[in-house]
Amino acid sequence: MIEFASTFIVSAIQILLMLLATPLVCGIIRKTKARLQNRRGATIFQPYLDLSKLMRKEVIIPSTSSWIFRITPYVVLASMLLIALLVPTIFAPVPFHWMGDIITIIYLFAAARFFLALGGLDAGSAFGGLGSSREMSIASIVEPAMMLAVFTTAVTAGSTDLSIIVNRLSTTQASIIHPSHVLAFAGLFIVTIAETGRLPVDNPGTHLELTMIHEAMILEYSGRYLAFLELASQMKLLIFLSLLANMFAPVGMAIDTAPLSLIVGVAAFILKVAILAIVVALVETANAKLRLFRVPELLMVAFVLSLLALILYSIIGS
Amino acid sequence: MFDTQTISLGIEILAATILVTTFLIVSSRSLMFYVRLFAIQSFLLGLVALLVAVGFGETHILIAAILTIVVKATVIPIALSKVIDKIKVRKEIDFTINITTSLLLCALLVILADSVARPILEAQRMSDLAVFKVLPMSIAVMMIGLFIMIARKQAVSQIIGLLTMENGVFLSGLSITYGMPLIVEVGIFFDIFVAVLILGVFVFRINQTFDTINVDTIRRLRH
Amino acid sequence: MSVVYFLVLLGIPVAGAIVCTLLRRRRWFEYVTVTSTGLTFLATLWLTSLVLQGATIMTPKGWFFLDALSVYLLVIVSGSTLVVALYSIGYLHRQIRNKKVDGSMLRLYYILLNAFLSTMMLVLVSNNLGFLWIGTEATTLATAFLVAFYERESSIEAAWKYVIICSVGIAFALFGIILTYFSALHVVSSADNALNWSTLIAVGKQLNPDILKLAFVFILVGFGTKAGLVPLHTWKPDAYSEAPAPISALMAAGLVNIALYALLRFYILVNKAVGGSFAPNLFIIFGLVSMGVAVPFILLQRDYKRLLAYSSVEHVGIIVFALGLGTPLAYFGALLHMLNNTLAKLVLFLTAGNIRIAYDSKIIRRVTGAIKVMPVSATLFILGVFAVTGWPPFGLFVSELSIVTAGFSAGNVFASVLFVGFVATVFVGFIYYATGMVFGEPSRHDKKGDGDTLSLVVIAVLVVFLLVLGTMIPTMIYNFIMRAAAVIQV
Amino acid sequence: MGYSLALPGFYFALLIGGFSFGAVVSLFFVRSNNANELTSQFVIRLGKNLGFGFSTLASLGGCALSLSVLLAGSPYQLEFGRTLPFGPLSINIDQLAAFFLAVISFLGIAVSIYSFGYTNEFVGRRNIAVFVFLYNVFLLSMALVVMAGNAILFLIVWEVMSVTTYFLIIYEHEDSSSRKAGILYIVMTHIGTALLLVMFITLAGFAHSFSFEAFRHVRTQIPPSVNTWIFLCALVGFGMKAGIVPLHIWLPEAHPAAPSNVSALMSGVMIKMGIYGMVRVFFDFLAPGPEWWGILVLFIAVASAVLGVLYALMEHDLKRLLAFHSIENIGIILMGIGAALLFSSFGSKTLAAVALLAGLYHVLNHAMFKGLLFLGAGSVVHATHTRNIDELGGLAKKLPWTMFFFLIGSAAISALPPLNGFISEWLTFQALLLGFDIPDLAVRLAVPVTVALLALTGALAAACFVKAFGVTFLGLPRSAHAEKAHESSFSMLFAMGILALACVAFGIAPGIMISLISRVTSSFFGESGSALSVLNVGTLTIPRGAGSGVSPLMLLSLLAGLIIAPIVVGFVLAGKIRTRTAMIWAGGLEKVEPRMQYTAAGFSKPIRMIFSNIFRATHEIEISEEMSAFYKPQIRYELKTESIFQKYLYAPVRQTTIAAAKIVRRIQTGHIQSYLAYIFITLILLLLFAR
Repeated sequence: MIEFASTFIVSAIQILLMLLATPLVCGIIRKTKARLQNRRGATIFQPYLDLSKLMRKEVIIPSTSSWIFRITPYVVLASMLLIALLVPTIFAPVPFHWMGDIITIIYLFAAARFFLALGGLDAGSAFGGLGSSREMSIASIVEPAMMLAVFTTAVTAGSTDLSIIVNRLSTTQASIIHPSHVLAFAGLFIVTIAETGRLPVDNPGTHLELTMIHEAMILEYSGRYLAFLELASQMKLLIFLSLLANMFAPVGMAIDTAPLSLIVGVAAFILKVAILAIVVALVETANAKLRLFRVPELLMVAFVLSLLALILYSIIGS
Repeated sequence: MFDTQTISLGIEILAATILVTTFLIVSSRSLMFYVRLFAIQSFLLGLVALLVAVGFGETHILIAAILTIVVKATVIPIALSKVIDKIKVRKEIDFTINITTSLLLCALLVILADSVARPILEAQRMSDLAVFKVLPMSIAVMMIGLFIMIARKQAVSQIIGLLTMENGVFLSGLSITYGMPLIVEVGIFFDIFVAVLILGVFVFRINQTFDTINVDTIRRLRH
Repeated sequence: MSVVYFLVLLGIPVAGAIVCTLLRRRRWFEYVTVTSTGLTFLATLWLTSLVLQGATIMTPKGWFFLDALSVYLLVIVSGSTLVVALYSIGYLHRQIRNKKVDGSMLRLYYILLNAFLSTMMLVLVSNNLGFLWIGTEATTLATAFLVAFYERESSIEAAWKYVIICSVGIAFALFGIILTYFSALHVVSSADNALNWSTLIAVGKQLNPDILKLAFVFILVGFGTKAGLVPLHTWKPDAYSEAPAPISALMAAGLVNIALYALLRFYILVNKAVGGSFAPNLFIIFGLVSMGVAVPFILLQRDYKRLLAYSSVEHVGIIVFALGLGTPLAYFGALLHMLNNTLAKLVLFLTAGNIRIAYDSKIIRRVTGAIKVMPVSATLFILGVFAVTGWPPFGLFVSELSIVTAGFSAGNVFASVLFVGFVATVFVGFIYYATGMVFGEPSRHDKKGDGDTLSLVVIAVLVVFLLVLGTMIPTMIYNFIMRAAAVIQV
Repeated sequence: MGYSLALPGFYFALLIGGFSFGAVVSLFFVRSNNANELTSQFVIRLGKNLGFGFSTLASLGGCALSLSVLLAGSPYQLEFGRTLPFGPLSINIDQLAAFFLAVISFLGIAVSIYSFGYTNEFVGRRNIAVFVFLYNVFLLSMALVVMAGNAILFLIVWEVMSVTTYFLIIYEHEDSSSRKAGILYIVMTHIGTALLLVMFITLAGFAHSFSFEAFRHVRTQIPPSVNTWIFLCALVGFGMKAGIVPLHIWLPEAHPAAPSNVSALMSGVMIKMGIYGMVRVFFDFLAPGPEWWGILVLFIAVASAVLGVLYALMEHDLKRLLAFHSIENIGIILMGIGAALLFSSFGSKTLAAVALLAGLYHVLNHAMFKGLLFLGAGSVVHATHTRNIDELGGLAKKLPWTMFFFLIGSAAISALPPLNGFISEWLTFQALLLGFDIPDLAVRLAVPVTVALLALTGALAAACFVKAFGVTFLGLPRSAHAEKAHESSFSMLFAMGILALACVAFGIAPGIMISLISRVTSSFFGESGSALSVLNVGTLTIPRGAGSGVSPLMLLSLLAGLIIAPIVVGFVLAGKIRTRTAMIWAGGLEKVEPRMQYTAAGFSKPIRMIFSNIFRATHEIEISEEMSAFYKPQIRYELKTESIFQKYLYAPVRQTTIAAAKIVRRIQTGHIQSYLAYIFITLILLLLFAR
């Protein structure tokens, strides 16, 4: 019973932490980018303000849409929250880890994307279709790339359970720097850029029909629905950054619930995510948006890198 | 009356003559001439049968001999010449295989016939049949009959070829078995006779419908 | 006593032919012919029961005899003739109504049909090989005018080719018989018996193998021409496609079996005398070549009756191949296949006849949507197509499977694989053309309707029979075929 | 388990009798095609409903039979028909057969119920009695295929199944494409059967019997070369039916041509008969073979999966699209089977068991969601009379229930958690990853590549179903057909409901089915519990290594909770949600026009560009000139993709065959002289031979 309660408490902490950290990461990236572009930029807390404003606004529902339009924000957000429960952030294993492994997580992302794309098509506008089409096309290469990158670590650890992977990698130091992991990391980084709609794949800052992907899909959303979708997409970024951070560098990860190790865990997590966020901002600043049909080439690089990683591991062995 | 040797000799000479008539058919162009040669050939065949019947005491062949002379040497040639008269085709003009080549090929066929007959002759070396040498000739006649059908294009020539084949078969029967049992022989005669009648009717029909009896022109049915 | 049996068997169709010559009214020809063929069929059934109970029936001089093999074919052939006679009634009526046939031709048709039956019976009951030959040649003569029945240019051409080619072949066969007789004369004391198959088979081992080999070559060419083995089959597509549908059916169902029967008798004899693999190898080669050469003609064909004719070539190949394998299962399969093929060919040729009348064309492409113009015939036709291409649950599947199984177990793996390949490829052609003919939208003027009820019922019964043979062969028939197969396995 | 053996006999009788009665009964109600009077319509309806009633009943019997066999653990056997010359025929329902029988029967129930309503539109237009006859025979033959305990019976019912399918494909035979599809199908399947025939006879040569029991007894006595021969025959022969690449070309033609209830059965279970055959031969009749068997199967599996889904993406015909997805899913199933073959050739029975289990579970799941999707497509076609999704759109409002069920089907086939498609793909991934335990270079190369392409397949499938579902049901109607659509009848919706429920149930509670299927795999590999365990109904774990698991039941409940949470939190933080319905911005026009929406072709264009090497797309744009420049010109855009298999495999084979046939055909010259010459030559050759 106590175990049960602690499971819930720990989970609640994790989800709250993620919820709170999510807009912040987004704010950090924006701020860094602004600084790099010699602008002052808005405060790093600006995303919180945006979300709270949107929460209070009226929702306009297109007359042409069906109930798919309305459930999409909830499904997407719920999927992200569910993933947030499964991804180890400050401690591993997370209480609910037995519920779903890395395959589940990737397919939960797919589920969210599936509904998001349907939501884009539902209104019947040209932009929605455009966004959905591009999103699904890009995802069709990104998703396998991600899976392979993660499998590289999974086979090292002998499990597809993310918490177990992280736990194992943090305890058995020897296998951390397997050459294949370098490739996998590179692959997963590109995947992160693509999945979270950053430059050079997508530009989260503009609404230009030539370049829009994610924004085009949610163009008809407004008010609280938009707030949920924005939150979900920001959370996706955070999840990816945590994956990158904890799978390849599980340094400082708490492996028990002792207060000290939890504090170390939190600190390590914030540090790693912040560094990654800045790297993302750097990449975004240093690159221009790619032409849409150049994007697949980049994604193919990710796919091939990840595949090579897995094959390399497979052949060299542990 | 005569001893077996003499009779055998007679049969051999007659058979050789039959082979000669066959070659003559191959070498000629006139349809009427074919029919006459066929009549002569059949008459000679009748004589062979007669010799066998009388000489070896195989009396049942007597009837076959008479039938040959009556039907093959008389009735059929007359009927065929009537047909030729009616349809007013006198000559073979173009050949599938020309006469010179035909003759050469027929010579080869005789050699082939000999080689076919040899095992039979060897197998029955102990036999007392005196007319064994006739077998190769009869096989040759048979083959040349078929050859005529291939080389010639007029429908009547094909009938002549077929009848020549039949003569060859009959000759072979006479030579090695002194003919089949009577009733079988009669049945065979009946069949051949009906066949010639039917073919004659068809020649008329072909002439009516196609205005020619050149079988080369009737090839609507293909594939 | 035994003479009576043969008198009855041969006498009924001859009497039928004679009575037909004396009559004037159209209806009477039909009654007489149906009666004569029906009685013949009943007589064969009666004789079959006698043969199956006791031993062989033979006339005193040994000219005629019946054993399990010959009564098996008697039943098949006389049954087919009865079916054809029943079908002819409606078919010719419609042809007369459509002004394709003159009413006065009816008498000739029925006379020749009776004559045809009697000649076929003669072959099947002959123990004397001379009579066997006479009968076979007579079948050609009886059918010559039937092939040319429509008196079109093409039908006369077909008939001419048919008679000439078959006569040439049969002349060689006569020579083969003479050679056999010759070798027998040295063994058998009485010259009268020397042509009797039963006598020959009894002394089989003493016959000179070299002469019999040679004889068999001539006989194979002779009766092979009649049966339609490639490359001696050339008359077949012409004659089958030009003859009236019931006659094509009877040629494919009756005549083919007659020729195969004649071949089979000599095959048994030669196997006994020569032994070894001489005759079997020839059969396997001829069988496979016949099947293989039929394939391209079936794949690319424009005339559906020719399509069926080539199918006949193929199936003769199958039967001959099976006989060549020489195992009990193969013999069983071959004999069963004779029955199955007969049934399937009857179904196909007779329904094709109905299609022919409705569409007034033999060209495959002109026939579309038969299922709408003539639902029953078209259904029976497509079922026949599946049956003839060896699909379960029809009988041909069982017989072909027996043959292939026998082929594999006899060690002829490559030949058997080829066999399977040919059968499968033939189906491609059949289904391609049959689908186009039976289904789709008919062109507007094709509204002549289906065949008469009597003939459709008869054909449907045949289809049901095929189904029965494909799923549960009745024990009686099974044992019958086993008895007949035992004759081959001397 | 003596008590349960009395019942299977009854269920078996129900199964056989039900289908047979159903088939025969309808034929008594044949009426002419254009029966318009009310009474005759009533009679026709009565006949057809009786027929479908019997088939429903028989399918229920089949379900009960298979469950009783699976639970009892002992096979149900029956011997009959000693009249054919190959020994007696027999029925032998073992675990594997029972599993496939369950799939057939379950889908049979749903589709039969669906047919009550679906076939109403045929009444008075077509010969429905024949349809009902064929339908019942089709189901019966499939049931008998899996139940056959003897090669002869197997071949007979296998071919009966093919014939009935052929007739069902060309049921609407006025359409020339239906006829072509039917011909293509039956020709391919017949060639496949020829190979199977050779295979069975080869096996029978060793076993001296055609019974499967005898095959099993000699499995270790067959020499390796013959084993390979049998393996290849089975792979191609059954692969033809399963629709593996490159033998798949009949499938996208045949499935759309048939009426939708039949398509559902064809795609849901008929192609699985090929899988059944493979499993039967590979694991039951053959001893474990060399590793290249498994690699070859994996290669085919990968090719089928990827190419299947890619071709599906290019399709705008709803039923063709689904048909291509069947190829894809056969590929996924074969991944499991290939991995099982591979593992078993290394002697890893437990791994092989998991892989086979993954494959078989996907068989079941694919039957459910593909059946559902085809029924949904049938409902759409029924309502709109078009299969072209570019003429559809906005059906969400017209066919709300169909849309809901189709959504579940789409989500399931896209492997979205927690539905059933996800579970079987998860299992397949796990099975493949287990292959890393095998220390062999070839395996270690084959496994990651398979994994990668399976992942690619899954992602592309999701993209394809966003397109299919989105363009069909969402947005605005693109044609008058779609505008006039109406919801289907209750029986159709009910049937779809059953299958949708199954998709959910097999997803959230995989434990039940997996414990049943593991009885099948353990019949081949012994106890397999060590590699996969079912913690409870809703949780699976792979205990190997450090362990990994999934609990779809928990996922679903948490997801539900997390959907509700934002609603509540939002309400607490910012009050009640305020909504307003309005027209979307139409780029300055008065209102949004359907033509402004993205089309299916547009949707899949990025993917077409990415995989342009495979598609070899060519397009034609034609702008009509005669229109005034100020008025909308007509633009025709035509897109063609080219099948590499058609071009480089089938077309050359066809042309070569025809060319060869034309050469042989020359022998029939028409000259009687040449015919006589043939006789002469034959004679001479034979005389030489006789020497």
